[in-house]
Amino acid sequence: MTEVLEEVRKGREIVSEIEKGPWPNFIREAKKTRYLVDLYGASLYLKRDLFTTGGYVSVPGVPTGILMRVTSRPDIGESANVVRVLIPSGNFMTSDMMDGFCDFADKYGVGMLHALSTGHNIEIPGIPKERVRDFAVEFRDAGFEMGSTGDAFRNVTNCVGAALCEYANLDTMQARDSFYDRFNDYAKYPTFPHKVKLKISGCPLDCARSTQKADLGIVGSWEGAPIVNEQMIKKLGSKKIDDIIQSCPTLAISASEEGIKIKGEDCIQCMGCLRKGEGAISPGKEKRFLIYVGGKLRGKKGPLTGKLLTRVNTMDEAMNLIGKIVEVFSDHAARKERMGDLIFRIGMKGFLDLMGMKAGAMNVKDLRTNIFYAVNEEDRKQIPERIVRGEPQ
Amino acid sequence: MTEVLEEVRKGREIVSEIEKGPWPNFIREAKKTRYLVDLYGASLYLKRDLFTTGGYVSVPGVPTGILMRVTSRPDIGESANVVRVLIPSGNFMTSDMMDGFCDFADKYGVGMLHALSTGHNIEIPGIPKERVRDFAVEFRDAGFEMGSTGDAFRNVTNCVGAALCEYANLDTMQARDSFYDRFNDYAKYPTFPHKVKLKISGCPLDCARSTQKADLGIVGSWEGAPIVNEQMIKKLGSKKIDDIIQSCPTLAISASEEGIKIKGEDCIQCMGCLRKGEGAISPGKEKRFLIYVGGKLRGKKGPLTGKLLTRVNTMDEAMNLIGKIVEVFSDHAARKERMGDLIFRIGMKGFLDLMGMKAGAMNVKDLRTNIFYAVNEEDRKQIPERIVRGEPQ
Amino acid sequence: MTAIEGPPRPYSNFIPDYLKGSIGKWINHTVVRSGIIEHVDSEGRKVYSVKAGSTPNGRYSTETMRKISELARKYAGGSMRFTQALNMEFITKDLEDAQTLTNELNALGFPVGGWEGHIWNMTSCAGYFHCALAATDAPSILQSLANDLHDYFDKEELPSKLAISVSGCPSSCGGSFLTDISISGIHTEVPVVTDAAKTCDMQGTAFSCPVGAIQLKPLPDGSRTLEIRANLCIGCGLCLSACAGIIFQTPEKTDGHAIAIGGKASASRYGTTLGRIVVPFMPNEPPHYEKTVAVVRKIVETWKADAKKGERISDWIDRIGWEKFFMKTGLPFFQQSMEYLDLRGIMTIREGSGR
Amino acid sequence: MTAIEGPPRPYSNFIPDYLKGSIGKWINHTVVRSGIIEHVDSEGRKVYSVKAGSTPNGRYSTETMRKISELARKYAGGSMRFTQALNMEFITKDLEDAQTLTNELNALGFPVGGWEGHIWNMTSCAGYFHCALAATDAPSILQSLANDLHDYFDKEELPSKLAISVSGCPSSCGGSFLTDISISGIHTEVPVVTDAAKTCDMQGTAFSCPVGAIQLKPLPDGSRTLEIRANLCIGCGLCLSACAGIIFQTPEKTDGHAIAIGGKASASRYGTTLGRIVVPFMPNEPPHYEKTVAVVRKIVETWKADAKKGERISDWIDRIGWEKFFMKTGLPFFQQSMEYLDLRGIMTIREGSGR
Amino acid sequence: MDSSENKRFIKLKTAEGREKEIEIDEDGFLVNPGEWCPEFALAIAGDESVAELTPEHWKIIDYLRKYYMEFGSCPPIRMVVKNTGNDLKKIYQLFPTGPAKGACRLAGAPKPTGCV
Amino acid sequence: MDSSENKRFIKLKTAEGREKEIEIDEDGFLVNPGEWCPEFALAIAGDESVAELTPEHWKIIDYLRKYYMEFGSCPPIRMVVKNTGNDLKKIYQLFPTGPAKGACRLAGAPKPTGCV
Ligand code: SRM
Ligand code: SRM
Ligand code: SRM
Ligand code: SRM
Ligand code: SF4
Ligand code: SF4
Ligand code: SF4
Ligand code: SF4
Ligand code: SF4
Ligand code: SF4
Ligand code: SF4
Ligand code: SF4
Repeated sequence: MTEVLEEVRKGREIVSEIEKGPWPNFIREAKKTRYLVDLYGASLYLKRDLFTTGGYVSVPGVPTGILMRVTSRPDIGESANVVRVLIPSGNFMTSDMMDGFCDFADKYGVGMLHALSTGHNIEIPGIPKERVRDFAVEFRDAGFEMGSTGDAFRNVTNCVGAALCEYANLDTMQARDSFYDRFNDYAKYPTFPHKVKLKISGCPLDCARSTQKADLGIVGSWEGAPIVNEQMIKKLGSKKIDDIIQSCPTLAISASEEGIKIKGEDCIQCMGCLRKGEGAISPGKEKRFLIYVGGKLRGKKGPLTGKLLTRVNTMDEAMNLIGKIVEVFSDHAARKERMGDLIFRIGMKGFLDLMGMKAGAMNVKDLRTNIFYAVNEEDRKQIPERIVRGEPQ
Repeated sequence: MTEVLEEVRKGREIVSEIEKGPWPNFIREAKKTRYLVDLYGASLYLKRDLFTTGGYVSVPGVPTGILMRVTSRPDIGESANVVRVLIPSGNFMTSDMMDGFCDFADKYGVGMLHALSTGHNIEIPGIPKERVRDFAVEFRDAGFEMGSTGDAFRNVTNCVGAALCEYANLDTMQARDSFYDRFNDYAKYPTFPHKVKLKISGCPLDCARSTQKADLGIVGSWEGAPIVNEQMIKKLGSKKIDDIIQSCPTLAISASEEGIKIKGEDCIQCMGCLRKGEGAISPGKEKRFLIYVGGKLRGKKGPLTGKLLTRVNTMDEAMNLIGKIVEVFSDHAARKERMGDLIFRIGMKGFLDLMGMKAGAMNVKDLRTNIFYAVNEEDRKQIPERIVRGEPQ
Repeated sequence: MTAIEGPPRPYSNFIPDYLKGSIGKWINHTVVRSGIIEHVDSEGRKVYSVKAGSTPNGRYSTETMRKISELARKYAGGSMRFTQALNMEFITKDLEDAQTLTNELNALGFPVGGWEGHIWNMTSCAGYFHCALAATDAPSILQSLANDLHDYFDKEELPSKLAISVSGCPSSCGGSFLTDISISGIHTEVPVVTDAAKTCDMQGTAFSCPVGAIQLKPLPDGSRTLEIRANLCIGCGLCLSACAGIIFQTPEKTDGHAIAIGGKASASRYGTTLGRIVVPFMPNEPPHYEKTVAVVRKIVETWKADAKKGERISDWIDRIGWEKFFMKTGLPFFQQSMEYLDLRGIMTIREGSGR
Repeated sequence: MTAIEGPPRPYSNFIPDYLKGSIGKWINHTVVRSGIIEHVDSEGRKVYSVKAGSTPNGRYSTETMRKISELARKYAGGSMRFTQALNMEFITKDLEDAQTLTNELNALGFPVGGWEGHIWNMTSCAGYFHCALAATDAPSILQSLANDLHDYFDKEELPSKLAISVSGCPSSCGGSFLTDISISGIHTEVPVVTDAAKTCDMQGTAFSCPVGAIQLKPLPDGSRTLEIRANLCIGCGLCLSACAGIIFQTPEKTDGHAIAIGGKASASRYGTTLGRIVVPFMPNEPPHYEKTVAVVRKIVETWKADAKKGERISDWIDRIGWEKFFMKTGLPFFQQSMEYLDLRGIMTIREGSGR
Repeated sequence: MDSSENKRFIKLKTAEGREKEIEIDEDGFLVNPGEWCPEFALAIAGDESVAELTPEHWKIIDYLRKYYMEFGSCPPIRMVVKNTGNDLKKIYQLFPTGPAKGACRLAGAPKPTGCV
Repeated sequence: MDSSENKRFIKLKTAEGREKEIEIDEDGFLVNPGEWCPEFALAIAGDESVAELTPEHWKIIDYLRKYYMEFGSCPPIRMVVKNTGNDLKKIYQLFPTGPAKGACRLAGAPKPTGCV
C-alpha cells in the first residue's frame, strides 16, 4: 500500500473523534476487529452510505435467505455479509453459547458480534460470500438456526415476563418457545407477502413494544379489578394510599376500610396503581390476552402503531388467532404490503370482515363525527331492533 | 270543504299527541296562528318533508334575497315564505320592538314569530309571495333591515359579554355594532362564494360557539396569568383554594403566601380557575383576540370546527384581519365552497400562505408523525440556521 | 323609503337603563336558583338575569309574544333578549322582580331554569315545520325529549351543564354535533332527478354537490339534464335546496336520524369537541319517538350516575373511554359508528394501548 | 447436518439455575440504585438484576464479548441476557454479587444504570456502519448523544423514564418514533436509475415502492428499464434495497435527519403514542453532530425543569401543549412540522379552543 | 302535478315585428333558454324594477348572457363587478333586484339556486 | 465502475448441439432473460444444490418461466405451492435453495429483490 486515499485519511480523523467520550464506544470495539473501519470513516467524510444491497448466495437450509452486503467502494473495503442467529427466548444466553458465537465470528467473520440486532438476534457480520455456505453448515451442526430474514415470521420477541417480573400475566418465554414448536414453518419458509413480526409482552406496560413495532402483538392482561393485598396496602400509610388513588386515570379506586376499593368495571388495566403499590396490588385473576395487529414504522403516511383486534382468554386461543391472521394476511395483502399497510388500505372494519369478526367498541379510539355513511336497508332494520333489545356488543 | 284527506286526518291525530306534555309547546303556539298545521301533520304522517325550496321574488332593497318556500302539497297548504330580520346586538329587543314585529306578523304573515332562528334573527314566516314586496317596503320604512341570506355575511352574533358578564375581555355588543358600521356592504350584498358567519365571544368559554359554528370566530382572551385578588382569594379558605389549584390543567397554579400564585407562561386561558374563583380571579390585563377560521357543520368529511388562525392585540386588528380573510376567501374558494371546505382542501398552511402569514405553533394541535415530507433546498439551509439562532416562532 | 344599513344600533338603545352604568364593570355572579343569576359590579350594583325555556324552534304566536313583551315591560326595564342558545332572558333590577317574573313566566307555561348542573338549553331547527331539506322532524323530537327531561332544567341536578340540540338534516342548523347530546336527521338514499329539474340552474346545482356526484347530461334534443352518480352520492340532500326538481323517492323508509354525544364549545378542560355518533340511524317515529327518547334518557342517567362533579359528557367519555361507555349504558355498539370512507375514518381506529 | 427447527429451547436451559424456582412467583421489585433491581418472590427468595449500557448498535469485539461472558459465568449463574432495549442484563443471586459485577462492568467501560427517573436505554440501528439504506449514520449520532447525556443513565435524575433511539432512515430499525426522543434519517431527493438496474427484478422493484412511483418503461431494443416519477416519489429510499442499480445522487447535500419526541409504548396514562417531528431536517455533521446534540439536550433540560414527577415527555406535552413546548424550549417552530400531504395532515391542525 | 296545466307565456313582438310567445316558469324565468331575445328582456324589465334599459344595462346583460352561454350558469357577482367595470352599488342601482336574480332573469339565464 | 470489465458467461451446448455463451451477473443470474434455454438450467442446477433435474423439477421451472414471462417477476412462494400442486417442504426438497431464489435462477428470472 502506497498512498492513503483522501477520503480514508479524512475518515480516520473523524473516526478518531468518535472514538472519544465516556459512553461504551462502538469504534473502540470495532478497532479491535477486522471490521472495515476505513470504509466507515470514508462514508462519514463523504456523507454517503458506502454499503449497498449485496447479491445473492445460495445456502440450502436457510430458506429465508442471508443478508448480502457489498460496498460501493471495493477499493476501500469489500463485502460485509451478515447472518442472523436465533437465540433463546428472552434473549438469555449461556456464557458457553456466547463464547461459541465468538469462535464463529473469529473464524468466519471479522471478529465482531452484533449483540443484539434491534430485532433481538445475534448477528455475525463480515462473512465473505465464498465462506457463507461452509459457515452455515458448520453453524447448523453446532445446533443453531439462522433466519429472521425474508417474507416470513421474523424473530419473535418477548419481554422477560414471569421469569423475572411480578406484573406478568403469562410466562412470555414459554409462549415464545411454544410459538416455535407450532409455527416454525412459517418462520423458516418465506411464504408471506412481506415480513411479519410478533412480539409478546407480559402486561400492558409493554416492555416488548408489541403495540408499536410488530405486525402482531400479544399483551397479557386481565379483566376487572387488580388484586389488592389488604394487609400490605394498609401498611403503606395514607399518603401512599392517596398516591395510589390519584394514579388511576378512570377514578376506579376509592379509599375504604380495607385501604382501597377498586371498581372492576372501571379498570382499564393501565397498571398505574400496580406501579405505585409496592407489591400490594397485582394483576387480576381473569387473564386476558390482547391481540394487536398492524404495527410498523416505515409508513408512507407515518408510522402505524398496532391496533387492538380483540381480547382472548387463553394463550391457546391467541395462537390460533395468530395462525388465522397470517392466513388472512397471506390471502389478501399485495406483494410487499405489510399487515399495517393492508389494514390502512382496507380499514379496520374491512380487516375484521376478512377475519370473520365483528367490530366492537374495543376497536375504536373514537367514534366518527361524520354523519354521511352508507347505512343500508339491513342496517335500517337492525339498528332500532338492537336498540330495543339493548343487545350488548 | 267536504271530506278531510286521510293524511290530514291522521296528521291531526299525531299533532294532537305532540301538543301534550309539560315543556313549552310549539304546536300549542302554532294552533293560535294561521300556520299550516294540517300540512305539518300530514308530513309527520307521511314521514316526508312537504316543503320545498320556493321560487323567486324580486324585492329591491334586499339584495341577498328572501327565503322562498312552497309546499309540494298545495291541496293541503300553499306557500310559507319567510323573512329574516336583523335585530340589535346581543339579541336585545325592546318590548315596543317586539310588539312591532307582532303587528307585522299579524298583518303580513300567519300571526307567528320565529324567535329566534338559530342564527339569531327574528323570522316572520308565512308571507304570501304577492305580499312580500309590500311587506318589505313597509317594514324597511319602519326602520328594519332584512337579510342574513345569500352569499354574504350572515347575521353576526355575539355573547352578551361586558354588558352582563365579568369574564368578558371586550364589549362584544359594541364589537358587533362596529362590525356593521364598517362591513355592512359585505352583509348586504351577496359577493362571496358562499355564506360567511362571524360570531364573537367575550372569553374562551365561548358562549357564542364562535369556535364551532362560524366561518369566522373572534374570542376575547388575554396573555399571561389571570389577575388574582389577594384579599378575596384568602377569604375563600383552603379547601376552595385547593379546588382552584386542582382546576388548572397545566398546573400553572401553586399555593403561596398570598393565597395562590399563577405562572403566567403556563396559563392557557382555559378559564378553569376563574370559574372556581368566585370573583377573586379575573381575566388578565394584556388582552388578546383569537381569530378562528373555517367552522361549519355540514362537512362532507364530518363537521369542521374553527381553527385558530392567530391572536391579535386589538379589536381593530381583528376587524382588519376579518376584512383580509374574506378577500382571500372570495379570491380562492370555489363556488359554494365554505371557508372550512377551502381550508380542508388546501390545508391550513396553504391558507396561511394565501393570507401571507407564517404558521406558528399556535396553529397546530399536534405535530406530524410522518417523516416523508417535501423538505426542499431552502428548508435544508434554513432549518439548521434557525436552530442555531434559536429563532422564536 | 329610508334605507337602514344593518341591524338597529347602537345596542345601548335596547337594553334596560339600569344596566348601562355597569357595562364592563361586572366582578362576580352567583346562581340564586336554577335560571336566576345575580350579577354584581365593582361598585356593588346588582342585577338579576332570568332565563326561561323556549318552545322548540322558537315558534311563538303573536298572542303569546305580546304577553312576553308585556312581562319585559313590567319587570325587565322594557327589554328582553334571547340567549345564544335561544332561551328567553330578562334582566331585572332586583331579586323580587326576578321572582315575580319567574312566577308569571311559569304561569304562562315557561319554566325558568338552566345553569350549573342543569340542562342549560335545548334547541331545534325547523325540520318538517318549515324547511325543505329535513330528513327528520327536529321540533317534534325536541318536544319529546324536553317533555321527558324537563325536570333537569329546573329541578333535578346533573353533574354539569347539559345542552341538547336536534337538527332535521346534516346541515345541523339546530347545532347538532356541537352540543353534549345532539340528534341530526340523515337521508340514506340517492335522490332522483325529475322533469321539474328542467328549469333549474343546472350548473349551479352541480356546484352544490359537495362530492361532485352531479353531472350535466346532454339530451338528444340539444338540451341538458342532470345526472346523479349513485356510487359517489353520500345522500346529503344539498342538491334539493339548489333545485326543487330533485327529490328523494322513499323518505318514509330511508330517512331517519343519528344520535351524537360529547360536543362542547368551551375551552374548559380539553377544549372544543365535536359530537360523536353513538347511534348511526334511528327511524322517524312521531309523535313520541320513544326509542330515541329512551336512548337519550339512558345516556343522561348513566352519565349522571357515573360522572364526577363538573364533568361534561365529553370529559366523562375522555376519562372512561368508549368501551366503558357502551358497557355502562348497555347500548349496543354499531359497526357503523366505527369507520367511514374518509380522512378521519382511519383516526377512529384504536391504536396501541390506552383508552 | 442436524436440522434445528427454530431457536434453542426450552428457555429453562439458558437461565441461571436460581431463577427457576421463582418463575411466576414474583411479588415485588425495588430499585436498589440506578441499574440494580431487587426482585422478591412469594417465598421470600430474592434475585438482583443488573443492567449495563451497551455500545451504539451493539457492536462488540469478540475480545470484549468473551470478557462479558466471563463476568456472567462468575457472577450471574453462567448466563446473561440482552434486554428488549438492548442493554446487557445480568441476574445475580445476591446483592453483593450485583455490586461486584457492577464494579467489574464499570472497569470494562460499561456503566450500570437505568430505571425510574433515568435514561433507561439508548439504541441505534446500523446506519452507515452496515446498512445499505442509511440517510444518516445512526451509531455515531447515538454515540454523541450518549456521551453528552450519560450522567442521566446512572447519576442524575429525570422526571421519569427516558428512552432514546436513532435510526439511519425512515425504516426506523432503531425504533424511531417509538421512544421519548428519537432521530431518524431522511432522504430529500428523488433517486435515479442507473445502468446497473438492468439485472434487477424490475417488477419486484416496482412493487417495493410504497407510493407506486416506479414504472417499467419499455426500451427501443425490446428490453425494459425503470422510471421514477418524481412528482409521486417521497424519497423514502425503499427501492434502493430492492435494486442496487437505483441510487441517490447527492446524499451529502440532501440526506439528513429529523428529530421526533414523545413516543412511548406503555399503557400508562394516555397509552401508546408516536413521536412527533419537532425538527424536520438536520444536516449530517459528524463526528459530533453538535446542533443535533444541542437540540436534544435543550429538550431534555426543559422537560426536566418543567415536568412533574412521573411525567413522560409525551405526558408533559399533553399537559402543556405544543405552543408552550416551543416557548419553553426556545426552539423555533418549523412550518414543515405542521402539515403534510396525507390523511393525517388534516389532524395536525388545531381546531376549536383548548390545547 | 303535471306542469303542463300551469304553463305560462310572455307574448312579445320581435325586432322583426313577429309575434312570439315565450314560455316562462312561475317565477317568470325563461323555460327554454334558447328562446331568449332582447325583446324578452325589454318585456320583463319592469318586473325587476328597471324602468328603462340603458346601454349600461345592456352591457351587463350581454356579459351575463355570454357567461351563461359558456358556463351554463350565472356568474358570481364578484365577476360581474370585475368584468363589467361597474362597482357593486352601481350594479344594484341599475338592477335593484340584483345581478344574480333580476339581471340574470333578463338575460335569460335560469333561476338562481337560491339564497339559503 | 464500468460493468463491462466484469462480464461473466456460462458456456453450454444447446439441444441442437450449438455452442452458446450466456451472460450472467456476479450472482449467476441471467443478464438477458431472452437468452434462457433449458440447457441453462441444466448447467447451473448444481450451484443450487440440485443434483438432477427430474420432471418434478421441470414442472416447477416451467411454471416459474411462464409466470415470469407474463408478470415480469418471480411468483410468491404461496402461488408456486398452489399452482404446481407441491407442498412447501417438497419444493424445498426439490430446490434446497428455495423457489424464489434457486428455482427462479434456473428458470432465468432475475435476481429476487432480497430477503431484507
Ligand atoms: C439489523 C437491524 C437493525 C440493527 O442494527 O439492529 C435491521 C437492519 C435492516 N433493516 Fe430493519 N433491521 C432491524 C430491525 C428492524 C425493526 C425493529 C424491530 O424489528 O423490532 C424495524 C421496525 C419495525 C417494523 O418492522 O416496522 C425495522 C424496519 C425495517 C424496514 C421497514 C419495513 C416497513 O415496511 O415498515 C425495512 C425496509 C424493508 O423491509 O423494506 C428494513 C430493512 C432493513 C435492512 C435489511 C435494509 C438493508 O437492506 O440494508 C437493514 C440491514 C442492515 C444491515 O446490513 O446491518 N427494516 N427493522 C434489525 C434486525 C432485526 C432482526 O434481527 O430481525
Ligand atoms: C332558520 C335556520 C334554522 C332555525 O330553525 O332557526 C336555518 C334554516 C335553514 N338553513 Fe341553516 N338555518 C339556520 C342556521 C344555521 C346554522 C346555525 C348558525 O348559523 O348558528 C347552521 C350551522 C352552521 C354552519 O353554517 O355550518 C346552518 C347550516 C346550514 C347549511 C349547511 C351549510 C354548510 O355548508 O355547512 C345549509 C345548507 C346550505 O347552505 O347549502 C343550511 C340551509 C338552511 C335552509 C335555508 C335550507 C332550505 O333551503 O330549506 C333552511 C331554511 C329553513 C326554513 O325554511 O325555515 N343551513 N344553518 C337558521 C337561520 C339562521 C339565520 O337566521 O341566519
Ligand atoms: C347567556 C349566555 C350568553 C348569551 O349571550 O346568550 C351565557 C352567559 C354566561 N355564560 Fe355561557 N352563556 C350562554 C351560552 C353558552 C354556550 C353556548 C351554548 O350553550 O349553546 C356555551 C358553550 C358551549 C358548551 O357547551 O361548552 C357556554 C359556556 C359557558 C361556560 C363553560 C361551561 C363548561 O362546562 O365548559 C360557563 C362557565 C360555567 O358554567 O362555569 C359559562 C358561563 C356563563 C355565565 C354564567 C358567566 C357569567 O355570568 O360570568 C354567563 C351568564 C350571563 C347571564 O346571566 O346571562 N358559559 N355558555 C348563553 C346562555 C345560553 C342558554 O340559554 O343556555
Ligand atoms: C428488562 C425489560 C424487559 C425485557 O424483557 O428486556 C423491562 C423489564 C421491566 N420493566 Fe419495562 N422493561 C424493559 C423495557 C421496557 C420498554 C421498552 C423499551 O424501553 O424499549 C417499555 C415500554 C416503552 C415505553 O417507553 O413506554 C417498558 C415500560 C415499562 C414501564 C412503564 C414506564 C412508563 O413510564 O410508562 C414500567 C413500570 C415502571 O417503570 O414503573 C416497566 C417496568 C419494568 C420492570 C421494572 C417491572 C418489574 O416488575 O420488575 C421490569 C424489570 C425486570 C428486570 O429487572 O429486568 N417497564 N419497559 C426491558 C428493559 C429495557 C432496558 O434495557 O432499558
Ligand atoms: S411487559 Fe410487563 S410483564 Fe413484561 S417485563 Fe414489562 S412489566 Fe414485566
Ligand atoms: S390498573 Fe389502572 S385503571 Fe385499573 S384500577 Fe389500577 S390505576 Fe385504575
Ligand atoms: S363567552 Fe365569556 S364573556 Fe361571553 S357571556 Fe360567555 S362567559 Fe361571558
Ligand atoms: S385560566 Fe386555566 S390555565 Fe390559566 S391559570 Fe387558570 S386554570 Fe390555569
Ligand atoms: S338542519 Fe336541515 S332540516 Fe333543519 S333547518 Fe337546517 S336545513 Fe332545514
Ligand atoms: S344528495 Fe348530496 S351527494 Fe347526493 S347528489 Fe345530491 S348533493 Fe350530491
Ligand atoms: S433504519 Fe434504515 S439505515 Fe438503519 S438499519 Fe434500518 S434500513 Fe438501515
Ligand atoms: S424513493 Fe421511495 S417513493 Fe421514491 S421511487 Fe423509491 S421507493 Fe418509490
